Amino acid sequence: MKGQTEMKIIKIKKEAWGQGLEKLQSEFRLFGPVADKDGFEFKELAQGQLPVMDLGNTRLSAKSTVYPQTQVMFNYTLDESKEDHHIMKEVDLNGQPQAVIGLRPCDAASFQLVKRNFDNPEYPDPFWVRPYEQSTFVGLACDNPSPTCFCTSVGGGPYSENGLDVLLSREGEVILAKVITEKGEALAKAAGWDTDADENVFDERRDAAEKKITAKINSDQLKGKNANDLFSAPIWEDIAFACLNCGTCTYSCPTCWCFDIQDEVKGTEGKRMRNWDSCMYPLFTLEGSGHNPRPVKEMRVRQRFMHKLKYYPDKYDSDVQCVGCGRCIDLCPVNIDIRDVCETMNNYKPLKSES
Amino acid sequence: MLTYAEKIRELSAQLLREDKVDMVIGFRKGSLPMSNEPCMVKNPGDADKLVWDSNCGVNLASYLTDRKERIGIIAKGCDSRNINTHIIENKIKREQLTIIGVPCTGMIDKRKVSNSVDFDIIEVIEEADKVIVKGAGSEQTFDKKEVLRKNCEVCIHPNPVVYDEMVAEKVDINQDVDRYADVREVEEMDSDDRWQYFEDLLSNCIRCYACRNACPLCYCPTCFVDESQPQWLGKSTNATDTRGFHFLRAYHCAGRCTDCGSCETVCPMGINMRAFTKKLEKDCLENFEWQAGLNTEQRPPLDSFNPSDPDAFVK
Amino acid sequence: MQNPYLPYPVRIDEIITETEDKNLKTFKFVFLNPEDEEKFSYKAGQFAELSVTGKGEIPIGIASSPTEKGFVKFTVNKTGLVTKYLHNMQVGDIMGIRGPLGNWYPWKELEGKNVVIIGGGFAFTTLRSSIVYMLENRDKFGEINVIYGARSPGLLLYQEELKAWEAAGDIKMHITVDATDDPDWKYNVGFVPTITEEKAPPADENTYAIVCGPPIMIRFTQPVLDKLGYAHDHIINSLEKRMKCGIGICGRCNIGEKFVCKDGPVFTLEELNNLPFE
Amino acid sequence: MEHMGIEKDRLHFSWISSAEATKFIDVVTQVTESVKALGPAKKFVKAG
Repeated sequence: MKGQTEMKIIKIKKEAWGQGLEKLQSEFRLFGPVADKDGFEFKELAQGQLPVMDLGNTRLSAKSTVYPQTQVMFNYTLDESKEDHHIMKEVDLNGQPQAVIGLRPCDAASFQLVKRNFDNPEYPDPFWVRPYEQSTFVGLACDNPSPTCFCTSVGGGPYSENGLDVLLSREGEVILAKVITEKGEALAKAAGWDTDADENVFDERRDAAEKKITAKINSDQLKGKNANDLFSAPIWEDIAFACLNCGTCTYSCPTCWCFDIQDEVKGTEGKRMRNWDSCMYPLFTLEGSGHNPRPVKEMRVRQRFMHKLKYYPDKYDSDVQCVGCGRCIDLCPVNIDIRDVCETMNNYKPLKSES
Repeated sequence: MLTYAEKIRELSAQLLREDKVDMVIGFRKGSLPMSNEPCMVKNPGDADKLVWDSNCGVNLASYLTDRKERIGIIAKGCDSRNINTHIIENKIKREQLTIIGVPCTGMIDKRKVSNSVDFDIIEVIEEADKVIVKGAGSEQTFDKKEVLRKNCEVCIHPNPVVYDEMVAEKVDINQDVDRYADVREVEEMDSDDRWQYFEDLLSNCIRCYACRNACPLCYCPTCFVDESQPQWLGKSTNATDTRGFHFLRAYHCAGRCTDCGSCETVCPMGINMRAFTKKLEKDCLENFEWQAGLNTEQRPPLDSFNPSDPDAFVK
Repeated sequence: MQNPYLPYPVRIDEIITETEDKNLKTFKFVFLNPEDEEKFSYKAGQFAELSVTGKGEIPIGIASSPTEKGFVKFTVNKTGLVTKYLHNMQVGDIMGIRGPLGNWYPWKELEGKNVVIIGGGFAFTTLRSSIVYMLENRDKFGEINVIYGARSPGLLLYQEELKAWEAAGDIKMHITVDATDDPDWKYNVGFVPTITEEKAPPADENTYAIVCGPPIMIRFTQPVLDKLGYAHDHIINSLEKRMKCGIGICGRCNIGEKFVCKDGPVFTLEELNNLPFE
Repeated sequence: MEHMGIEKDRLHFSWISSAEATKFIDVVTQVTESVKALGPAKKFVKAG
């Protein structure tokens, strides 16, 4: 992998952690989990604010650090006395470098899945790619995965380094940092973290953490199935019945990337922006003619699962578009469980099978 | 609770077997502790899947909107009131329905339980009035009334107001509850504090509209917030637009809301948007002696006129 | 990195009301920066996002042909927020176009072949582009048949051009309307599928059909083409979906794993047969 | 509106017949004055 460095493990004591982060703030915008009402979320850290590192995963994913829910793309003026009226002007995307501290390996891996969409060869999306390139990801290994975590069955793990520049592992007050990339090394240097650790406990801790993950999904049969068979399988009415089309699954999902583009004007000054959108909403696909290819919820629910578990793996010849963070399972108000849906799809056999 | 579930299964299987309904809408066992999944059962043999416990908070009236089949539906107090509202608003016909009433002893607030224990919950068991929460090597027991949803704590209509069958004797109603203590608290604030109160309340709203989509009253084909001609509200996470959404949605529910708590239950961020709807519910009660969905004969206050309607605000 | 969301600024040069119900207008745009015209190099069958500042964007098929220089043309049906606003704009107003987007009719493959164009209603825009393109390169194609219908004579697009093509005789025109009470109407009367059955040439290895129209027309034309023996890889469709980004990123216009905006809008029927029926 | 924290005096309701010119003037004057006294609205106003 490009930017890979020779593996190095650093020991960071409590004071050095706080001091280091403070030092980083002169160079980086820092994001990390902070308390928010009865949960916590990724937010930009204020000067001297420490990220919460000793609780479970954030309610929403870390995707907003690169891909905020509302993002201005262009500004313009409708004032005809100005020379450039009605012409779109790109917002400045060359912001300060940023570092995301304390994201879990599942969220880190999600950026790698989403990258295929935004950083595609034909039309790389600057509004995603630039913030992504400016980010250093400092992950926190999960020693206490939650009962709905199933990262290990989708190619990840509580100590997975995929998509991370640095991986942290906590033990009491001491943090061990495994430097993975050159970006990570630069960050550690800027923070002044330079005490080599005496031993490598990562492998040992990884094995212990992985053993704690009991939830899993089976998607091994999906590759070989025909998308049209799954699409027309008589399984969707039952799967979708309870769904309220609330979209919570898509908003909380680290790998859901769909968006809408909207213009907003105040006085003569306008902006074009994009906002997260969701395939759960009927308006998502409603055409100008009034025709809607997905008018009923069964179709929308099917789209969500087919996209994640079948279209994406087929399109990119990869694993499923899911990192096993379990958020959609925890947050679904009617208990639609992607593990069960995946199982149903995985086991589905078309009635008139040709074999 | 077991008897409730048994009775529900028996009645449902019978309705299906005798071809009195095409489907029964109820709950099946969820994949997580404190979760059940709304489902429909079409074959008498599948009626065994139906369950009933204190995790059936989702309002099943939401699943009736514009359905054409003959439907058996399991209804607790609030569900039954929303079924009546649906009938008044022509969203379903009474003749289509066979209502299996469930006297409700209140639903558990999953979030409250999760926040009250410091371990990952693996199993939750209900025994009489106790809720036993189990984690890996840990266990904690609560009185059920400690972990009820907020709307259930102050519910005065736990028994179905309309039904064809009942699965058990009606439960006693606690009429002494102070239903509006929380609303009064806000009413007593000055203007700026009230503004701030709602500002804080909505600060983490992600505009996912789960509250609207779960609400049995919100069945408009195109919600005002999604309209583009005219575009009433912006679509970003702007605080003014967010407040505009919640505020207007509450108004659209005025005189119709049964305080079933679905909106709050489903909110991924745990926002208590009942703070809006409950004020209107209180006003309807105080000004028009109205509680939504108690019967299908009376028209709701906002679509009927009475010379005695209060009008002191008109100068 | 070229920002794929940034529209090229254009000025409205001419507005033509196409149909008697005034719901369809053709807009002729001129690029504010002449070098943008070069960047906006397109092929017949592609589309672009028309960007109206303050209102939003709409995906519209390009109606002008790559052989027509100095401007681009789009015919827009008045339906939603953006199109209603656009219909009220004036010559001289500044807006944007973003593209060209999507794929095009397979011109390489069609060279030396017979082409039957079957169109209905206002979906004739990229077909106009194609006809003009083929006429400019007439020697590269075999026999060209055009079957084009609308509900009534007043709803046909590009009426002057249709007459001119009919008169010139380089291509076989079969104009039709569903019904008319105009005693002077000298063309066909009947639905597009019926006229297709009567007029379309028999299928062979060298004949391709390009079909573009409302879903109902496509549904009823299909069996006719099957009857005439057209192979599914010789039937070319252009599809519509709600689109936003136009570049396969925003996620809404997929059919299975394909995005209509980027992998389409042009698909052969054979390709569509292998995708979920959405 | 009031419950949500909008100043009470920003919203007025009145029933005025087309024949009641004087009442109309009085009400409009009173509304204008009470709103002027409050100053520009800061709540429920969207920042640019």
